Amino acid sequence: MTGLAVDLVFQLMQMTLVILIAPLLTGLVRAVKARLTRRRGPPLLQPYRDLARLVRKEAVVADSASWLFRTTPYVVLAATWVAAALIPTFATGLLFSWSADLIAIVALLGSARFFLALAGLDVGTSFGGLGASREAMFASLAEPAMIVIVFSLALIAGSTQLSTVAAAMTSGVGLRVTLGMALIALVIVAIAENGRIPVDNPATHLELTMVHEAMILEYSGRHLAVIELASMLKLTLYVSLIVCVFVPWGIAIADAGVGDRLAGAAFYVAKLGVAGVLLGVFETSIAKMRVFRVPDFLGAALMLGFLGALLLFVSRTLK
Amino acid sequence: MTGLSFDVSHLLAGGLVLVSFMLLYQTRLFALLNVFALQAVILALSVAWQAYVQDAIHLYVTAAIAFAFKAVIIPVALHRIISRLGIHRDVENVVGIGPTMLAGLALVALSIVVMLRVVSEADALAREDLAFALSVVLLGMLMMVVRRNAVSMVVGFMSLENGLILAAAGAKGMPLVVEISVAFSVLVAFTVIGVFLFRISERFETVDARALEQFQGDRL
Amino acid sequence: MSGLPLDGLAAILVLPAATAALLAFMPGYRVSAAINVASSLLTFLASLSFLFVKPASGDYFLVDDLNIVFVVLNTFVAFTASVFSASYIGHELETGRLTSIHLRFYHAMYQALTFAMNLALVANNIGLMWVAIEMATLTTVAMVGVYRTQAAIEAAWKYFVLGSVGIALALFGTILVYMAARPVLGEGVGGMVWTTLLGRVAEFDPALLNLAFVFLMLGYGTKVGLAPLHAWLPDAHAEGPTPISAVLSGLLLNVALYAVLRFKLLLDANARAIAPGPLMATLGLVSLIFAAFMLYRRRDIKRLFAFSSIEHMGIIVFAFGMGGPLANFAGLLHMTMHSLTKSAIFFTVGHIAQAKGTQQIADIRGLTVSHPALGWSLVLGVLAIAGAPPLGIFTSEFLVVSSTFARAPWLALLLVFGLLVAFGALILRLQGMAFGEPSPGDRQTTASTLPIAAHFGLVLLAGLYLPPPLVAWFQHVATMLK
Amino acid sequence: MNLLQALLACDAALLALSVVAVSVARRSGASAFVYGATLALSAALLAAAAAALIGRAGPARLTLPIGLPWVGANFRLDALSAFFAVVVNLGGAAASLYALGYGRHEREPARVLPFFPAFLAGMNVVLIADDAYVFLVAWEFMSLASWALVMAHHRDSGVARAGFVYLVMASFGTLALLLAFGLLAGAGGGYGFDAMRAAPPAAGVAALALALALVGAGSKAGLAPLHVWLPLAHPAAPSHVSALMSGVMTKVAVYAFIRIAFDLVGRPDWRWSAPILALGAATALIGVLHALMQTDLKRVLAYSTIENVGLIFVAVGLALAFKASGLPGAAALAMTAALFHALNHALFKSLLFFGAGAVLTATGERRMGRLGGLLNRMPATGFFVLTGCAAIAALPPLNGFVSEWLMLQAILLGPQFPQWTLKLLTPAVGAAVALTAALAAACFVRAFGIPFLGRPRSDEAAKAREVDRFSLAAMGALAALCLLAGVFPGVVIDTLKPVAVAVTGAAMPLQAEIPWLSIAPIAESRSSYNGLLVFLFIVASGAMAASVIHRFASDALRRAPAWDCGFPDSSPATQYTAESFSQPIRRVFGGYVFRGRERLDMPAPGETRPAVHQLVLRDPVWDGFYTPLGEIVGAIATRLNRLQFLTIRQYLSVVFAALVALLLILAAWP
Repeated sequence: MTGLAVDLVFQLMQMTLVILIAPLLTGLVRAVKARLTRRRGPPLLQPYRDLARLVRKEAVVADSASWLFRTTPYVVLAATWVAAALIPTFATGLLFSWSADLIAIVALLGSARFFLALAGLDVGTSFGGLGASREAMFASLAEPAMIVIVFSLALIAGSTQLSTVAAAMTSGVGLRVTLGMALIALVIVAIAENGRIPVDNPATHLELTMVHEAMILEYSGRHLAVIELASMLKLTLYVSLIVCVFVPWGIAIADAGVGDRLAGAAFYVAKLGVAGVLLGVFETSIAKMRVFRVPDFLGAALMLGFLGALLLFVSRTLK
Repeated sequence: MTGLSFDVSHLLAGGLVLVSFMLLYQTRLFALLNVFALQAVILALSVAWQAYVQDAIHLYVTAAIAFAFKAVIIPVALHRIISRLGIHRDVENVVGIGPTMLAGLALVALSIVVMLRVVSEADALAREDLAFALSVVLLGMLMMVVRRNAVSMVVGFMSLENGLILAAAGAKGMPLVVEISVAFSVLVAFTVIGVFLFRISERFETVDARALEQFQGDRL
Repeated sequence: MSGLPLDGLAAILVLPAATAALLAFMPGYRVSAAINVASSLLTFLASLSFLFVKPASGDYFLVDDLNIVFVVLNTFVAFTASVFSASYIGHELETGRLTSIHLRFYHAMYQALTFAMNLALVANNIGLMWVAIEMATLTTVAMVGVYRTQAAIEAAWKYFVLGSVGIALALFGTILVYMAARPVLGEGVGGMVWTTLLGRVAEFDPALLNLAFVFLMLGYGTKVGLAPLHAWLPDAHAEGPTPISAVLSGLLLNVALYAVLRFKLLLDANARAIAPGPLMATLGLVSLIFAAFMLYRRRDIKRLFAFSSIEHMGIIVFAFGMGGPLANFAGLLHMTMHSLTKSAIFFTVGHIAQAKGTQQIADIRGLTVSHPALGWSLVLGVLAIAGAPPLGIFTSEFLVVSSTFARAPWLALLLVFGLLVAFGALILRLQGMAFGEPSPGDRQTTASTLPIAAHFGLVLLAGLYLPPPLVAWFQHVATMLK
Repeated sequence: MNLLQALLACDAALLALSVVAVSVARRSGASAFVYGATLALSAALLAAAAAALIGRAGPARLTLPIGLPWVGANFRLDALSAFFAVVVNLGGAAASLYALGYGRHEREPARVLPFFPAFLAGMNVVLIADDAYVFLVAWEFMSLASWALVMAHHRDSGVARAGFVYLVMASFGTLALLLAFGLLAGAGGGYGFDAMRAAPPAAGVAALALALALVGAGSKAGLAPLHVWLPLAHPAAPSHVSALMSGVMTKVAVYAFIRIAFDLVGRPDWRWSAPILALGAATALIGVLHALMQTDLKRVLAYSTIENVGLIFVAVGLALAFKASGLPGAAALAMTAALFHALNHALFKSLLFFGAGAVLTATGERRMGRLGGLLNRMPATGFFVLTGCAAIAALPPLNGFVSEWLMLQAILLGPQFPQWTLKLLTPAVGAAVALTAALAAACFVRAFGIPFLGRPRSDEAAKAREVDRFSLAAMGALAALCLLAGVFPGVVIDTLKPVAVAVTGAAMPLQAEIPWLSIAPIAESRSSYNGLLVFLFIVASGAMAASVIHRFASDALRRAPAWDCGFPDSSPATQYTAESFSQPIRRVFGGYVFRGRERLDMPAPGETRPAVHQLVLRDPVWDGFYTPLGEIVGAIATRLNRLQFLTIRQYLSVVFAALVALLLILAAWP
């Protein structure tokens, strides 16, 4: 019972950690990009301030909006957060980790996107529809790519259970070409899913280039805050997913001592920092592509993932 | 059966086939009718001969019917129809005479070939007779097919029937020959009456069989 | 002539003959119609007596399990058709398509036809059978032409010429059979008695038998309406009075089919002769597929169903051609069901033609709206004839197809192909006639719907439940047919 | 009286009801009576079937002295039949309940009432038939009844064509099944299923029979390329019938295939599964892509039915392959996935068709281009439809996700195949399934967003009213079931256990033993999912976030005109439409799948005519196969038709030719 209690505590810790650290990660990326473009840029903690400000404002809702428009932000946040909670950030074998596996995580993010797209259509403006339809197109390619990546990971680790996967990775499966493919594919998917350059530009409000921003154009006040928080959380989620699968070193294996877990947490934060810097560098070093180039971009991810899965299907069988 | 009787019946049967050929190359309706009358006479003779050979009385009846009906009544009737209706007097062929004759020859050959396969017949007579009868039948049908006028079609039908009677008569002791010949005379009568009907009811100015198909049911 | 003391056999022959003679001198069509019905009913009852006491067969007449099926079916449909015609034909008088003198002729001919068909069915002497079938042909010719319109006379003429040629061919075949029999059976009547022939046929000359069968198949096949000998059938159906169309499809075709079957049995019994099965199966299949395609371009509703008769005759002949207990059973069942269904359909069509005042399919629309009863019975009938369960024809088609596929897959595939093509055509026309905006013309009809109901009732029953005695009977006949 | 007898009695009652309905159909209150009766009877059937499924009684047999004389009418109730009977009558009961309200708006009840019970009876009898004859009679009867229901609105444009195509395809399928049974029965005519089980055919014959069964059942289920009738016929029928046809009748077809493939043809061969897998995947993709392009709400749903049928066949094919490769456990998993998805699809597809029917009643519109903003006008309907859309888009924690998750788990067992073909085929199929799922999500964002969200695009939509209580009750019940099946999947899986055992000879591990109601297909370390926890997490965290914000920060709210980046346009015409929403996806896939062409007719300056932007989508299946087929038949018919108009002389020559030909044959005979 105490074990259970401890697990519960750590699970809650992990959930709070990700949601607390998410804005910081975004802030870090922004800061890095500002530095690289010779701007001073906003301070690291600016995202927290933005959120706080937005939350305090009154929310303005379009006349034509329905109840769906107002509930969507919370649904999106909840789905993303639950997905994030399932990812072993600093310790595997978390309490809830077996309540859903990688496929479920993908599906949870999918439901978040589903409702966001609906919200985009709800007000009945051209931009909302534009964002929703483009998002749907991206997703229709990104999701299958994600699934085939899951295939490869599952076949390597012999499980779709993320904790098991991470554990298997730490136990050292060695370097494999399929892993490389999966990594590249996963990065591409992550970029697309989070609406980063070159797929989308989180900073723009230039009509023709908006995708994610266009969907949430009508949001304001606390609703906007919740959605922003959710997207920050999503970024963190993907980063920690990549981290825990491909650089799992230092992660605390299940039933590890408290010390290990704290160490794991430290490791984790460090990894996030590195990843954030890398992302910033990447984004500044590349230009945004046309909307109808994106399918090719994602198609590449799909192909890579599929290739990897195919190799594994013919090369090995599950225990 | 003696050789003589064999030869006679053979001769008559052969004559029947010959006349069928003559029917095929007639170009005038009247001539056609005369030739047909001739065929009917020969048929009557051969049936009578069969009656004598098999001394089967009922065959005499058949012969009589054949003579009276086909050699006299029908030709006369058709003569009158033609003159009454003022049908133009020459036979319209679909196929030229030459090809028709060739086809006829082929048919005769075919019927002989088919009959030659018959092995068990004790006396060759019936077999030969059958071969001739079959060729008469086929020639009659050929005539119905290659001629346009209703009259020549009727004639063709009747010569076909002559072949049947020949076969029936040739079949020793076949019952119902008389009945059958009567039944057939009825058929023929219907045909002729049919031709009359169309004239009387003033529906067709000509008995050209084409006129009978002016109305085409559900043509598109 | 075995016992002409009044047994059922005598009854089914004498009754119609006598009535025909009577009706020929009977003025006033109502009375004659009534007599017509009564006599048909009595004939039917008399034929039922066969089921209990089978008359002894002689040189001229034969009553065995095979033709009892045909006789009973024939007399029954003749009866229902007479009921329908009694209620229908008056309308023709009103509309002036017929005069009372024609009606007298019509009724007399009706009975004469019944007589001829019964005679053909019970004849044991192949010559007698031939005479009877010729007579049936002539009577129907007369009835097809009874309207004396140009179209009717053309149809009658076409029917007459083609029919006579068929008759002639059949006669030649009959003579050949005798010739084949003579060396074995000696001269005299014996050579034409079917039962005697069947006894010794094994010793006959095969070549003559083959030749004979070719002529008989073509001769009687013309009557059955097998493609390519079918040309007379659609016109005769379309231009004659509707009750006659029903009789033609429901009865006359069966009679001719019966003749073919008898001679098939003869050939089957001679090992050295060519097997008749393949020839029949081929002709049947050709008729089926040909008729199926012809259905698509029909404009006249009665012609449509005439072609569907050709199609079904094709199926039946195919089944008998395939042989084997299952296929023969299916063939018998299919023949029965087709007679009932098709005649019922023609009754319905008669009503429709009266109601809409036309036979053109294009002018018949939305029947289920304007005349619900008629429309839905048309739907039922077409579905039945198209082989939809739970109606009888589905059962027989089920048996034919499934039994064939196990033996000759390719034939079965062709069969199924034909069925499907025909199905498509029938449904296409049906939807046009039964659904959509109704076309003008909503006269109420005089004729009675009783026969339709009776027939469909039987067909539906057969689809759900076949009484064991009937099944046993059919199975026995099926084994008899090889 | 055992359960089988009970089922038969209810079916008989349904038939009797349809006969009664003929006579009373025109009276007022007839529809209430008929649908009430069907509701009661379906409920009874449902109870009996469920009892049979849960009671796990051995197969019950019954023979009636009707049908084929020497075979009789055989009936058999085993786990498989029971499960599908549950599915069918669940849908039937829901449809009846819905129709209690919806049926009132029927223009010509006399064309619907008699056939509705007959349709239900037909489907039920197919499931318990135990010989080929009864099976086919019931099968075709089901088709005919549904055809009559499709023709109910025979005056509307396009209905006649739909009915024609439907009936011809149905009869094609029946004939294919007939041939299959003919093969299995053999020349002896052993039409009883027991006889077929007793004498399994040789491998080649079995393969042929299976192919025929695939064609026959597939044409009814909507398997590409035999699916063309489905999007025509399903929308044409009244909505509660569409729900039955889409949600339930396709399942009957699936049943037929499983029955033949796993029960009657004997030992399976892995080669058979490859085409099934390929066809299933192709069907799923084609279906969902077409669904994305449709602008008629009910056609969207019909095409998505094709997609789901494809998914089910993928799972069935996997089960067949695993069984043939001697992996019963995996086979059980795949089969469970298939059955689970069949159940789910029955639930949410019926729900969605009910929703479409409600929209139709409220606005008289099916075209999405004329709808919009309905969520404000019909909140309850909107909510239920939203649930259905989320479920069919496979979003956790709803039921659609669970079955697709099981499917993916089964695919992940692909490496165990000994055959290279399957090793290579499985991941491809998996990718196709994933792609389908993603596209389905997009499709239902569109299918819900365009009609229910945004601003009304027509007055009808603006004036829509919420529908009656019965309809709402039916939709609500189905929505609740979607949620329950998603939250407690373990229960469903355990209920399916006897079916899986009967069909594949093995079963998934008992889920009830796994703590906290989570499910694990093979082992918990491999993969597990807990719908309940996910559901609770989402609710809890969402509620927490909301309450915290409302408590400690502002909860002030102001209504204002839409901002729309500073250029708000009052006209609803400026909204994204169904077409424009799917335009990006069309540009990605459309080229291959639809040969889509966009024609822009831009008037020169000064011209007064409006600019026209036209979109032309074609269906390659129609263009490539069905249209030519129809043309060929027509051409042959026209050719042959000339033979009808020859002269007597020409007819005589035909007869003459036939005679001479036969004589020649005789002459040439050896």
